[in-house]
Amino acid sequence: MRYFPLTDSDREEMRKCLGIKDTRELFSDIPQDKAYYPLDHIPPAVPEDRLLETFKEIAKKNKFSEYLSFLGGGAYRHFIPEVVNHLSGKGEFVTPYTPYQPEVSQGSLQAMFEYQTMMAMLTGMDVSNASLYDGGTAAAEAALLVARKARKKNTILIARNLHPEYIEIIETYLRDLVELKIQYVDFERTTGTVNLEDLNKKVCDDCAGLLFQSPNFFGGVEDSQKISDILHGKDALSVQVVAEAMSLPFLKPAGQMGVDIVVGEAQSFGLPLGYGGPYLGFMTAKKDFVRQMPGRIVGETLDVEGKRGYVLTLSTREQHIKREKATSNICSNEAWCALRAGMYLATMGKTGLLKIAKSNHLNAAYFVKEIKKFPHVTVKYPKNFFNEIVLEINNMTVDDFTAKLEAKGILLGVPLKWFHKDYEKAVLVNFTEVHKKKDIDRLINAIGELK
Amino acid sequence: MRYFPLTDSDREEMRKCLGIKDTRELFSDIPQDKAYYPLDHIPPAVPEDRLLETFKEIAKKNKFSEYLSFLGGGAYRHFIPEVVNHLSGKGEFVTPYTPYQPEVSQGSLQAMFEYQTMMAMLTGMDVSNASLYDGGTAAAEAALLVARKARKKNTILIARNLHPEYIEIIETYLRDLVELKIQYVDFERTTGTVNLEDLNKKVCDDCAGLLFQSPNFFGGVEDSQKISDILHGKDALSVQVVAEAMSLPFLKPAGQMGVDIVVGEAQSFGLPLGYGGPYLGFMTAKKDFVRQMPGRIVGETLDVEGKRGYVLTLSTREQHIKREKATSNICSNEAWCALRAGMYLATMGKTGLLKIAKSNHLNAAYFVKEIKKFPHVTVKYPKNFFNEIVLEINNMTVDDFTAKLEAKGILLGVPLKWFHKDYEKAVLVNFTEVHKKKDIDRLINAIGELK
Amino acid sequence: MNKLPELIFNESKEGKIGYSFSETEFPDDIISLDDQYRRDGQNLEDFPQLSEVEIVRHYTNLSHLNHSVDSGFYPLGSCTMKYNPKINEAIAGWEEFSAHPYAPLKLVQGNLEIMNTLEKWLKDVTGMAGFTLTPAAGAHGEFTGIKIIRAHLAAKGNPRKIILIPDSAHGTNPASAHFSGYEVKEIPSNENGILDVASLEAHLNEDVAALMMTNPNTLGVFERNIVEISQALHKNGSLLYMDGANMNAFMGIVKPGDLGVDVLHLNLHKTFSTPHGGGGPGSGPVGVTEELLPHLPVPVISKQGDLYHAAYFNKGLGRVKNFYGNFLIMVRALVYLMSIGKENLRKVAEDAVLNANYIRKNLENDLDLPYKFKSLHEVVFSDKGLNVKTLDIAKRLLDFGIHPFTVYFPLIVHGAMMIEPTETESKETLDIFIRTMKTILKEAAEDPAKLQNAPYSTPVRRLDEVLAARQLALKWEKKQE
Amino acid sequence: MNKLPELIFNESKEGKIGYSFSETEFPDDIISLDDQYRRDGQNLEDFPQLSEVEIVRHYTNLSHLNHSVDSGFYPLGSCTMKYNPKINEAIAGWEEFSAHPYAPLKLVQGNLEIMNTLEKWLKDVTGMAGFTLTPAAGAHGEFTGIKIIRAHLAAKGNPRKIILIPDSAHGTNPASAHFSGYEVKEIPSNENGILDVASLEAHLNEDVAALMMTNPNTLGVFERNIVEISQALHKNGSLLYMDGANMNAFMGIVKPGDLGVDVLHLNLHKTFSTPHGGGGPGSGPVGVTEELLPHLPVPVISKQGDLYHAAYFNKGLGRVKNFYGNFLIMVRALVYLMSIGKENLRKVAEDAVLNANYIRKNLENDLDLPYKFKSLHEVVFSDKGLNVKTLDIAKRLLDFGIHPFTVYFPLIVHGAMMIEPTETESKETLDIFIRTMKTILKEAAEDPAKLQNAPYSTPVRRLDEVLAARQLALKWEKKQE
Ligand SMILES: Cc1ncc(COP(=O)(O)O)c(C=O)c1O
Ligand SMILES: Cc1ncc(COP(=O)(O)O)c(C=O)c1O
Repeated sequence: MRYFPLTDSDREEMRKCLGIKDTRELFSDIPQDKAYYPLDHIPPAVPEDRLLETFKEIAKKNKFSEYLSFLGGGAYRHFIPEVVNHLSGKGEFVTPYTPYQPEVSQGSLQAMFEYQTMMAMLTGMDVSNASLYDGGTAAAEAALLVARKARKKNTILIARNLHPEYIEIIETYLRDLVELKIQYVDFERTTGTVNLEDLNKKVCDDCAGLLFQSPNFFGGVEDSQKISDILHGKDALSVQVVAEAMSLPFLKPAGQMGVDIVVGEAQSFGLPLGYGGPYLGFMTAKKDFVRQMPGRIVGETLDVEGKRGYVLTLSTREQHIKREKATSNICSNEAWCALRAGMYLATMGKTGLLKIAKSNHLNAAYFVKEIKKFPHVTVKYPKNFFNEIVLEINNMTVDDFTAKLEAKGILLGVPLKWFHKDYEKAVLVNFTEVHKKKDIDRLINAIGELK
Repeated sequence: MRYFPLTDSDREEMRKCLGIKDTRELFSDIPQDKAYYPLDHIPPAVPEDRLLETFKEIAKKNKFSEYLSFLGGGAYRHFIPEVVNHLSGKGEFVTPYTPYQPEVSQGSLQAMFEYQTMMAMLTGMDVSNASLYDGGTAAAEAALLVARKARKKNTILIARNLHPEYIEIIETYLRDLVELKIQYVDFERTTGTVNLEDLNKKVCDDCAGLLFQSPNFFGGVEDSQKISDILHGKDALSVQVVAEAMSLPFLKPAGQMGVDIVVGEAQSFGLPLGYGGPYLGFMTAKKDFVRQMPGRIVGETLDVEGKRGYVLTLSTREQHIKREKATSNICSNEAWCALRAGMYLATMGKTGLLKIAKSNHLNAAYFVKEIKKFPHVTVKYPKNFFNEIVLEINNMTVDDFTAKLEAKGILLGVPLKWFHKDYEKAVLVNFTEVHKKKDIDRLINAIGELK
Repeated sequence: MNKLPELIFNESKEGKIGYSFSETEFPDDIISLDDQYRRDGQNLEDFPQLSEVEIVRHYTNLSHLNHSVDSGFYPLGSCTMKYNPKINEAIAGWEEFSAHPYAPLKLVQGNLEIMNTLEKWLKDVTGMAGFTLTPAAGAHGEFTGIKIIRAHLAAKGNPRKIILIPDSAHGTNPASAHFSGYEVKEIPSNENGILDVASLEAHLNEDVAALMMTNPNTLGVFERNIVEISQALHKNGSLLYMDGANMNAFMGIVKPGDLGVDVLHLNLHKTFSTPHGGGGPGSGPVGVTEELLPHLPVPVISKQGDLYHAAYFNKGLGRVKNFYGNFLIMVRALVYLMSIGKENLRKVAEDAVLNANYIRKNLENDLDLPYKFKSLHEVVFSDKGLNVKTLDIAKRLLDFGIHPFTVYFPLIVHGAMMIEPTETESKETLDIFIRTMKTILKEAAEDPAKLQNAPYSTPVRRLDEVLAARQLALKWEKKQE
Repeated sequence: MNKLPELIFNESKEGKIGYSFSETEFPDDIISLDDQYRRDGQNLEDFPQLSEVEIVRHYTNLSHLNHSVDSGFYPLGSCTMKYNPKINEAIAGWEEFSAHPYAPLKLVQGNLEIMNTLEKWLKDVTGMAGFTLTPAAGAHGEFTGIKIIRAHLAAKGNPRKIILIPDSAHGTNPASAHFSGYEVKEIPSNENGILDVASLEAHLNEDVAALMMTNPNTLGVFERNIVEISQALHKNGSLLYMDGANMNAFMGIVKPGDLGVDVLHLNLHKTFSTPHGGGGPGSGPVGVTEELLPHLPVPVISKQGDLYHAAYFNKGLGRVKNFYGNFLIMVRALVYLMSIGKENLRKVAEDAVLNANYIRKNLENDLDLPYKFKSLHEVVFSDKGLNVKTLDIAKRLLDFGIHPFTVYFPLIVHGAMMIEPTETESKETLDIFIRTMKTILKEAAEDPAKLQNAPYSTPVRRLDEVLAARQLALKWEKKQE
């Protein structure tokens, strides 16, 4: 077997050195009635040639890539420059562990430090950690962070127009923490954005903070400033969740709108759809929060000769030091994804990023403008979106409508009835820079044909 | 443009430094009436996203990979382990020049030295060069080498059952070298192998040597020993050409059969079919010939501290020193292909290589054994082949026969009428380890259905 | 030749372009966003601007500063730094697998098949009744697993309050238990480094929800009382959680399910050869017994007739992660398992354990071995009796091109050196390591300062971690002119 | 950290396996080969046997010993070490392009389209009437080109005998002419490093088949008399061959076809960004005028209606290489040209020339500049007046992480330092290079031994090339015990 460098004679020699006859003796602590169970039900080894064939067969059963897709809702197809694939695929980046020995890990560490800087710039925040699992768990970690920071306050407000999966995850994370309560803040049915009145009503002395999403789950941009002002009025924290990181270069940075913490999903920065993972949770915050942050953080320092270098820092927050008192249980997270995001951001650069982000919006805006001509569909919130909109189907069920488009090779979007019973008629439609005008026109025409 | 690191302000600054206003001034030596011709007919730049689309469209026009192919004839589909792709794709191997500065090229140089060693082992020869363009040009270089070595002798014998393209290339190379003559040695129509009588007849005092191929173009193994004996009897050199390097581990090494020089095509060692290139010419020889060899050669040496290292050596053979008196005009050749071959050979290792080579033969042997049951086809030379055989079609034209198989998704092989008018009815059919029993059975059944 | 590359911000220059993408086909005037929400490049003034070749060089040169499994021995204990096969990476990179997670299920049957098959494999090698593949890493698996236990106990009427954890446990165990809403109680291991039933029983009461036990534990020792421990727990109405991060020690040798384990997590990025990526992404599937199946989080994948199905909503525990988890990591793990197969499954553990014991045997006269029970996949020495510290030896190893062992963990060992070679190391490599260790120990005896000032030949020398924590320079700042 | 890896033979061990492939399905008894032809592992006793991880480490560590374009500045003159775009590599790696060269043409229309399109591009940027893409490298192109000239002249009745070549030419030019059956006559360049018409005419007679002229020549200087030279040649019934390896200097600025060039070759591995691979594979297409078209070698690709066709046999010159040439290199070149496009075609040359002149300007007071005509894409200095040799400066550059210029070429310059930065280098890199050169020259003045003993920081120090040629250890030999 090519993955085993020991030869039979090595094994023999080593057994001799250990004074044993059979390697099995090394396992004698294991209940012998249970050890060395029969392996009959396990399939035999597949050699590399047949492995490739087998997986090609499996790959063929996936038909998704044959469709023109407008699916979004927290997972976005964006262009990835080939340099990112090439460079991030280098074995030297793929195969090290978490950089516990910084002297031989400066490659990963410096790249993470650069990533942290770019994420801080994009969100307008002071500090960034080096990654979290994904957007949903990052939001949950933010809820916990807010609770920790607020100490005596035990209510976490969650905007109802947060990504429904994120809400589910936050609920799972908080459910058993008896001292914490979740309260939901509603959104306006007319705009899809946070209902500020409801927020004003719900924000109370016990409120640690609010998690709201912008662009929200319906694609709409929230007034982070107003929201933050309301929260700060009650000494509560403002946490903006971002499920579509590509919005960051286009929208006013959270840091300039009173937000205290930004968390979310950065899959859009150089990670493939990957059927949902691995993705990249991120968290940036005002300086104040750094000692309460979860996850790795890289800091700059000097070596004994005064040379600049990077290390994991503030590890007293972490589980291996603080154990149950740590800021999070996280150990391995998504370092390589953050590396890729850093590569992606550096490659697109300031110019590319601003252009791409804008073209996401323009593509959506074009659709919104053009689709008006059809009375059988309605864009529910036709203003202040980023790259995603809610389309209501007026002349048939969503299932029928999407099935008909599917038959034309088009995946219209995510049916909102999966998540919200009030949205039986609605589909979340996403546009990114990978859509060309001709693709959007194809969609518009296909919709037109379903009158 | 992402490939230009100069910014407009850099350009401006640099022009200032040079005291010019317009970069065009740097081109003032160029006839100004012809310079800066209009570029209207040149297509505009294609951005990376559309580039991928465009080439995907082009790729779709290739249908070859949908067929079960038994094409060979000098280009062979063999399995390539993924490690070879991964490692050879490292930028550090792909992007250096010929290792003119050995102190910063030990990676490439050591890999070449290892390649040389393995090729020498495989052919049973003393020395190997570091690559030539391909099998055909390597054969031509060998013809020239033989002529150089033999000095006063001016006739080069070429076996008629050499790969027809190799013969064409040798002819092109030798045509204008007035002092050199080519004489052809015929092959036996009954066995496909070199006609030893004819060889005996043709070998003369003016004969510098013979180039024969084994396995020959029809797939048959030659008696290199007998051939070499005849040649040596007249003080002529024996040059064995190998178009299918995968035969090397399976067949008795040329070095043990009296052969002086081995040249050929090593594409089979880790290079994809690539529509014919880049491939890998190789040349190994007895020690005597090393100073007359073409191409780069790597040798071991020491640095000033006594540390082992590798350098290009014997460069006094080469064009940059000897100019028109060099052993060849070759400068860049196929270093990266040799690197891949070395990786391939090391990965397959002794065990893998012997097994794979044998399974090539067994696959062909199985076909030969099974196909006997059909009277409408005949294996022309059913003994002493390696992985390729000549199949004669008795019941219809080759064109009809192959077209009918093509309609069943099978490419039977290379029609020999392309090359030899005596072989109107014949097809060269190749089997490698990538064919499974089920593939060969499919071919046999399909042939059976064409009764 | 290896110079430290500049920070990318210092290499940046206004006007350089590293990307290439089609220009938008639409004019700005269709922008549909109020001005107050628009960004005009604020905070992005110093965002990197480099050409492609500069990007390539930047990261190529950074890559050369890393020690990695691809470049050398990496016996980091508890981390199972085995070789990460290239074929796994290649297949996981195929475009066909990279579908949208909300794609209609009939268009992603291949992906569902992969998850279903991997689940089957994991059940086969652990003896558990079912798995969730969703957790993103080991710690996430722990959290999920403890949550499952809580949900189960709660469903039975009382979630209880306490999770017992041996003092040798990985820090993620108490942290995960805590974040699952439990109080953590540490229990001491015995003089052999394992848990004995008596000391466990002393801690058992009706508040105890479960024991989280790493097996083999972080000393590399098999918890030989596991069956009795499980029985004691079950008698108390408590459950046994097994941290399976060290499954490499006995994959194919014994099934945790046969030992009375109720819940476990595996680290695909350890035992199942998926790469560590400099700190993730990983994948931490959780396996459970039959009775806990209803509490697995969504999504739950099943085969119904010829079609694969995913129950995506409103089941069991709810959701612990977006979408299906780290799917492309699962692809790698499945490729690995298929490559390994029946013939080799057991050899993974056998060679890993043989290698660890070989190191132990060859260094046990040179270093203090605090716990003397049989080692499985790793061996833990202590710096007791030496005139240098564990860290000094670790740093000195760097000069020999070897990545150090895990230092100062487990906490119960003074100056722990935790060495896990894995099965993908050759005897030659082990011999070099052993010889190097002896050389270093000799140096330590003769000239401790040599170790205390090490490393010497790394891209940077010993780094000041205290300074890093004090000055907290966590991002690049533009130098003020 | 970078230790020199052992030779792979010394890392090998009987019984190790690095491959994985299906076992044959057939028994040995169907072998159909006489015993006398069979090999039983002879000469393969010491063939490498390593596991996969050992292969990966071996080559990973070797890769770290190379300087490459991906890792730093590589201003090797005459070699055009420009950045090799990753997208070229990715696309050329697509399985669909890797068809068998004898596949029925209707199954490989995509490949034929690629070659046809590339040919069209090359015609457009050179002004030549047609191209063969078959030659494998520059030298192979020269050989093919001269053969075409010979065939053409022969067809007209007399192949003639002599090829004239300026003394500044690359060694491949005389060698290629020689192997095409011609006698080579060297003609001197004038004091400005270029050829003047008068001195050419002095050499012209009815034996002269052609002049091979590199343009811009190897001094980086445009042969400004080229039009008159061409006229003089044509008047003499001779042809003008242009070595277009330096086409990077004026791609998009002027078409050689407009200057009276009859035949030229291009180096796709220089001007067209395909990688050098440590010494190939390259591709050296040859372009010709209308009247030479009949003499192009096979295969000749054409479009007939909607279908592409390849005339594979019995045409023109015959065959110079197997199959279609280095096809996958052509794919890369076409990707590059399409990426560059009209907007940037000219900028390639402009930036390349600007960069070379910037270096010249900044070093011309520090180094002797033997020829003072305008430089295009490269500048050649001499070591005249220094108290160290060119080689010493070159070796010292290695310590600064910079690959040296080409040394001692062209031969007409004493201690030549031939510097070609290319357009893919930044001003920052040039400035570092210039500063480093000044530092080194200062060192040379103060302490020449420092340079003469350089390099110091490379994986090996200065290597003994004489010893290599004397001892001729050209392969690994097993150490005798
Ligand atoms: C024993 C043990 N448990 C749990 C973990 C946590 O795994 P992860 O880093 O994937 O969260 C580790 C990893 O270091 C471990 O060694
Ligand atoms: C001017 C010139 N001509 C010809 C060549 C030969 O090209 P190749 O190395 O591809 O054979 C070179 C390459 O060094 C060159 O610089």
